[in-house]
Amino acid sequence: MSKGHDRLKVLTTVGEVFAVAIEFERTARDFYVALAPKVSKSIRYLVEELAEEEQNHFDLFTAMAARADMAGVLAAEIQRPASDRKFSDCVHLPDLGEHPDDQAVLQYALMREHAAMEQYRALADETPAGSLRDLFAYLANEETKHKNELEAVYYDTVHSGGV
Amino acid sequence: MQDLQTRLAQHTDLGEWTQQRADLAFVTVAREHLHGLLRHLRDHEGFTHLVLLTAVDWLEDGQFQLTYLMNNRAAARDIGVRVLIPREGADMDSIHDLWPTAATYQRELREMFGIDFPGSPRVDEEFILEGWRDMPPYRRDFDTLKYAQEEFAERPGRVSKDPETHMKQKLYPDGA
Amino acid sequence: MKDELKPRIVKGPDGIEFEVDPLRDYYCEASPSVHPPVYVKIVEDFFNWARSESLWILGFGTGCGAIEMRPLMTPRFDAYRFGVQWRPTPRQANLLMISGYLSTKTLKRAIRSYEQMQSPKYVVGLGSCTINGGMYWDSYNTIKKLDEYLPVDLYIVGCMPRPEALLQGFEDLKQIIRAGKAEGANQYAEKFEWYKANQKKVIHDWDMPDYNW
Amino acid sequence: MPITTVLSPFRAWKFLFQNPVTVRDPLTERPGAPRYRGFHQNDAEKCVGCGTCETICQNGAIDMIDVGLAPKDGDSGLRPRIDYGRCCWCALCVDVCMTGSLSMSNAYTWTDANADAFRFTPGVDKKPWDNDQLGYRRPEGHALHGKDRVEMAELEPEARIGTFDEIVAGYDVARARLEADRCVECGLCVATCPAHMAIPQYIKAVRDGDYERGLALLYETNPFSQVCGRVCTHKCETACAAGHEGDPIAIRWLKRHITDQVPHKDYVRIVGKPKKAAKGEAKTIAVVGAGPAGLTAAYDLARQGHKVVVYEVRKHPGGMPRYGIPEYRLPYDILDADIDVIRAMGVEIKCETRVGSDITMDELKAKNDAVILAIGLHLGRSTRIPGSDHADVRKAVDLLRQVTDEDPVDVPKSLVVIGGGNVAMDIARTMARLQMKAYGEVAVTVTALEDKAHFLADPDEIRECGEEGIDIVDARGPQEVVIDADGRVEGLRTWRVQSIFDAQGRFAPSYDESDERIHPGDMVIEAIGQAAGVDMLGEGLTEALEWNRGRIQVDADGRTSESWLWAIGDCVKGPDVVHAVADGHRAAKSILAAFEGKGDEA
Amino acid sequence: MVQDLSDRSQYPARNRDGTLDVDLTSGKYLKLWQGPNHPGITGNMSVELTVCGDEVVEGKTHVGYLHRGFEKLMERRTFIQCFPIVCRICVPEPDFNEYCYAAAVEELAGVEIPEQAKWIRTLILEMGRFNSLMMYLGGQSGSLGLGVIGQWTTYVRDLMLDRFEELTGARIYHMFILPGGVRDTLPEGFDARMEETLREAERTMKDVWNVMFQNAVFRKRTIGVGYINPALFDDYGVTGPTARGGGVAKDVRRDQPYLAYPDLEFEVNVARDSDIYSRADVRRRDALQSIDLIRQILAKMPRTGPVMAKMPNMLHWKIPRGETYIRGECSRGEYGFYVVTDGSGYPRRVNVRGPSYTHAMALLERLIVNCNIADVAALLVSLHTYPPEIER
Repeated sequence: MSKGHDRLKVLTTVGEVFAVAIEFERTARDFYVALAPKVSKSIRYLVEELAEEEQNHFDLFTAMAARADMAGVLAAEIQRPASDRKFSDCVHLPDLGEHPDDQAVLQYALMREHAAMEQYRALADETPAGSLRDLFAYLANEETKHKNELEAVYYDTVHSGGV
Repeated sequence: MQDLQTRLAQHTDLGEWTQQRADLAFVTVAREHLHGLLRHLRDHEGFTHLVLLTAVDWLEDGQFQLTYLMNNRAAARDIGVRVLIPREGADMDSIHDLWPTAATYQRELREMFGIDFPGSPRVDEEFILEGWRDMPPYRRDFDTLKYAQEEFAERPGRVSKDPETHMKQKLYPDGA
Repeated sequence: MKDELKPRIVKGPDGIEFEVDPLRDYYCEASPSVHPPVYVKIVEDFFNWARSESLWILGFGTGCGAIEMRPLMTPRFDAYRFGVQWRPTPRQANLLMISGYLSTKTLKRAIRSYEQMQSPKYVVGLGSCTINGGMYWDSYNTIKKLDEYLPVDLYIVGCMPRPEALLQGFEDLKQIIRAGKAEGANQYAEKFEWYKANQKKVIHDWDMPDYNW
Repeated sequence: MPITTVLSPFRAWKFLFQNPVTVRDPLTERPGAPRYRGFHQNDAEKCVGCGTCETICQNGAIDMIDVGLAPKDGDSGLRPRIDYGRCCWCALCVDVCMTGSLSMSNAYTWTDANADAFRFTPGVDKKPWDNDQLGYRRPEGHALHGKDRVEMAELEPEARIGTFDEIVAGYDVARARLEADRCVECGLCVATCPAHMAIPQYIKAVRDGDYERGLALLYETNPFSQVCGRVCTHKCETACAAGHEGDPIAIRWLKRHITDQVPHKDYVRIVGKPKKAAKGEAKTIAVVGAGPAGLTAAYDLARQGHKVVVYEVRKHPGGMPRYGIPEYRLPYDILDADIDVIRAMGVEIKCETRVGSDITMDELKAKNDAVILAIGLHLGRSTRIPGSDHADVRKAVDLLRQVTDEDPVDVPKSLVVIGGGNVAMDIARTMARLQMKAYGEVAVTVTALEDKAHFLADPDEIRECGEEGIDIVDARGPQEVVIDADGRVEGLRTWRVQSIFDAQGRFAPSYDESDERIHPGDMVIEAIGQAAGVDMLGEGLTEALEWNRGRIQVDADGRTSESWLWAIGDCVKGPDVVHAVADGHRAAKSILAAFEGKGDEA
Repeated sequence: MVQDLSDRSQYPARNRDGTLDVDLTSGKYLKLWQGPNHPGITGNMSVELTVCGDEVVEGKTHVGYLHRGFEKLMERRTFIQCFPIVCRICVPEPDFNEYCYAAAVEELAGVEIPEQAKWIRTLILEMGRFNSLMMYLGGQSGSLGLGVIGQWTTYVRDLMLDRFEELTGARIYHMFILPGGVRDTLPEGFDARMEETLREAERTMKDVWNVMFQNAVFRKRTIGVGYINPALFDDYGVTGPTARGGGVAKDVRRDQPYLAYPDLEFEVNVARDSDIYSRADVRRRDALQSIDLIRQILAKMPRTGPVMAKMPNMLHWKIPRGETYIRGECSRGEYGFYVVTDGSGYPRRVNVRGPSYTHAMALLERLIVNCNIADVAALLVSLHTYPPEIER
């Protein structure tokens, strides 16, 4: 397949990207909020923290999309990155079972953050230098930080190493 | 010094014999044999040099050990003669007739241990101490630190902390 | 009290008998008195300068520190060039160096020597032992704080202090004297009772008058 | 007299023509020799305030004083102050200094009219000679106490690999005395020991050969002395002052030595009988979990005359020391001996009783004046990498338990362990022994995320693994359990770990995907960590309790938000035997205080 | 030429209690205190003289002015804590205490010290002997008004103290010989500087010979004065140069060799007249011998290997029950430590046997009778006494 053909298939707009992102964070937040009462109180703090974090991101993205100076940018067409599929999949919620344990919750959260991070990084890479690229880079960075936080929690919880 | 031990045993009732070095032995004798043994050692065995005369306080046993150390220069050997005497009312026969210099040692023992040597010249004169009123200071039951603290003023203002206790106070005062 | 110190009738070579009370007759009993500074300050300053430049030490080796005095008396360190010299008798000396620990027996002699010295006179404590007992802190026979018994103008630390440290001490003492702060002898007179009480507490056979001048 | 004797003295006149030998400026021209023992210097940073200088000073010239430094592990915060009204400049304090912080400058001049001026804290009070380069430093190799640890006899690798016999022999009396002799009794270790054991005192008992006194001292603070004597994490040894310029004292081995020297039959006599509680004063306490924490609390409470029942789900009491620590490190009879003493105090242990099903927490609450939760960390964590749900992917804790209970284990010909902690080493070495017995050869690979420099396991464990033919591959991140076409485990696929810590120093491995390896093995064992099984609490209690990041929230004494319930040990503090013991003491103390203060309300 | 003058027959009779029958009120006798604060006394001690005219009829030595109670203090110090304190027992030659004490506890504890330490100990002892003898020569000549010798010998002694300082880290109390060995090895360049010091010392010794020993006044006042009958040596425990001045070749270094002395070549210095001059001359030759021995030691000593034996923790070092006596030949005679241990961490008893103890007490009191007042100081110095070792 030629590169040109690929490119035609994968074009999307910034507005679309943003919409998916906001949806991504919203569903995640709702998912965690709904999950919280279901998990044991002993690990509820994890779910609550995650919900809060997602809420923050949701707020951030919403605020950005609403800014007047974003209007032009949102309409711009960009390449759809290879990671898009994975990212979009994340919007669909998994079934963690009736009483998921901390590790399951963390693994799911990690997977989501990883997908988001890759998505934005790919977008940034594909976009020519400019304010739009900076925006994606910023988002990618946000998600990376979040993922790193989660990883630390994950290793702390799971890989304690034993006596 | 095996030979010496054998010879002396024929002459005197010897107590415990301790061979400390090839050239140094200690032997315990009863106080009544001491004078004769020392004279014999001096006159017949060549132990002409009285190296020292001193006492050891075995407070726990209620005894003083007197040690008479003698040297035979020609044979390059020493013998220490030990005599155990009761601490209570301690006294001992003087040997200043054998060695005039022993009088000095006996004066010191009189003063520092409270062991009397009747007949020894100037044995009751003050020797080292002056105006001493307490018990003889070389006795084990004399506590020099306590005496010093009561008698002499120390410079105040000293405090010291024990590391273990200090850490306990600071880090886990209730012991847990 | 020793026999020779007891009052007695003595027959002189001329055959005349007379009574002798050694403690009264052989000593002067007058207590020490405070010497006020001279009326004019400049004169007092001059006196102090003169005093500071002629430190005459009583050659009384009271303890081990005395051994470091000898290098000072000899050419290598030559303390004489700094106005310091040693005198055999208290009458000619104005500086008493307490060279380390003082046994109570020596303390008695040191007090006598000090009291026989001419005012203004100074005391320097040599080594740790004079400060807080030094390594004989638990000894039954040495004093721990020299300043309880004699007024000390300066301490030189060390065990024992080197000749160089002693020279430094002399220089510092000179400064103190020049500044008019070497008031040990006056202090001794002022707090005479206190000093005597301390002295008598540790010298059990006190068989001399209170002041041995 | 010959005339020459009159003339001869005149030869002295030649000195008239010689240069004088006088030192021109003695105050500045003559610094002390390079070795001169002048005034003290102390590197206050390096000093740990152990007070050994004070101990050796025959002049009582040194005080350990508080200079405002906060005490911390291995540093009392005190610093030596020297009284120059006492010092004799013998430099024994410099010779004995445990860290080498104390030294002497070559300065020697200090005069003052004030006798009180001659006290100072070197390194804290500024002095002109603080930075002098010359002066007495302890000569190389000159030491007043032994620097090197006394070796302990242990089984050779060939002899130990085929059996579960204990590896280390323990010190014999002569060696123990030699090792105990090195201790300077500073006591810095006591604060670091979670149980605050009387370490200097029991080491002294070893020196004196008074083992009964030693044992009594041990039991004052630790009823698991035999266990701790073998498997304690010995943090005390990192605080040991001797470790600064030599090997720290083998505190753990000396503790073990005491317990080895006293016949077990004498233990109860030495420890003494428990108190009899006054009539009506005796309370009943339930302890969940017969591990070190729970049993320690039970021991303390029983010694005060209270009735304690311990509920244990397994066949035997002991908790992790029995089910987690292999026999070659901690023989079962040793553990049993410790537990026997605890039983002798009147503690009742009900084994094979599962709280939550056989008896509920509510029932315990109702029947007892206080309940202690000491459930440990018995759930093995899984990596949950692809393939990890295969039947031949096992968790280390489960497998160790199986071995302890002598349940049959299918020993694979080769296996891979995931994990770099002591549990990983334990399971690797346990399986290696079983392999040796079954096949006569060892084929165990341990893969760990950490590189060798950051290994969690004890260096001794790593060394001994190597000796026993276990292959440790460091810095490998597990990615997948490889399963062959027949559905059998084939091995473990790993990536190389590039770095294990992120910029903030947190644990967050990053991988080099290009460096991929497959470690062959018929079985994969996960030994990456453990969790507490808190299901037994029941939903109601779980909701009622306050939690803190996945663990039950407790106060300093282990009391939970429910006033009748204490939670102690690994399940709240993380894994460590001696911490568990310390926790047990604290909880017992807190419970006793609660009984005193509030009567039945607790 | 010489005769025993210590014949009491023509002097006052003794009372029944042994005291001299002297009536001080008669005007015939006078009591004179020489010391403690007196230029004619060695250190802080005193001699109570009863004189008739300018002749002494009785002399009593008084000591205790320097008593610190070492033997008591050591009983409450651990074995290592005794190490700094022992040297203070004798100020001018402190190292002998360190050696005797260390050797005694080493013997009782069964410690063998390394070879190099043995040699360094020997070196230090010889340096100390030299220093002590320098003090003696200055004192002996000074006691007769010949002050210049002291000026010279104090200077060479000081040069030797510089060597002490660079080797041991201190001038007077070296605290270098501790149980188990010595603290450190020789510093770099020590040999060359020592050689320089020794050359200076030899030059001074020549001057001392010319100005002191070849001096008519000195000879006149010392030859035939202060005679000790060699027959009395054993009665009064006379050792060292004092005995050797009377023809008895008593020298522990030869009689019962210790440390590195078996490997060193030296002749025991002896003189025959047993008067002040003979004793001074023996000591002068001893000083020269020390110079030679120091050279020999530096040439022969091993420079490698440890200087400390492997020791247990000094903080709680216990020594099994036992007793021993260690002697050595110090500049004044036989110096020894009698140490008794009882299995604890503290010495049970330490008794220091210093030569001054016998020389300055009983012997002096015997010799001083009949002596001219002016010769008392010379006689006393010629016995080479250091009071601190008498009373400790």
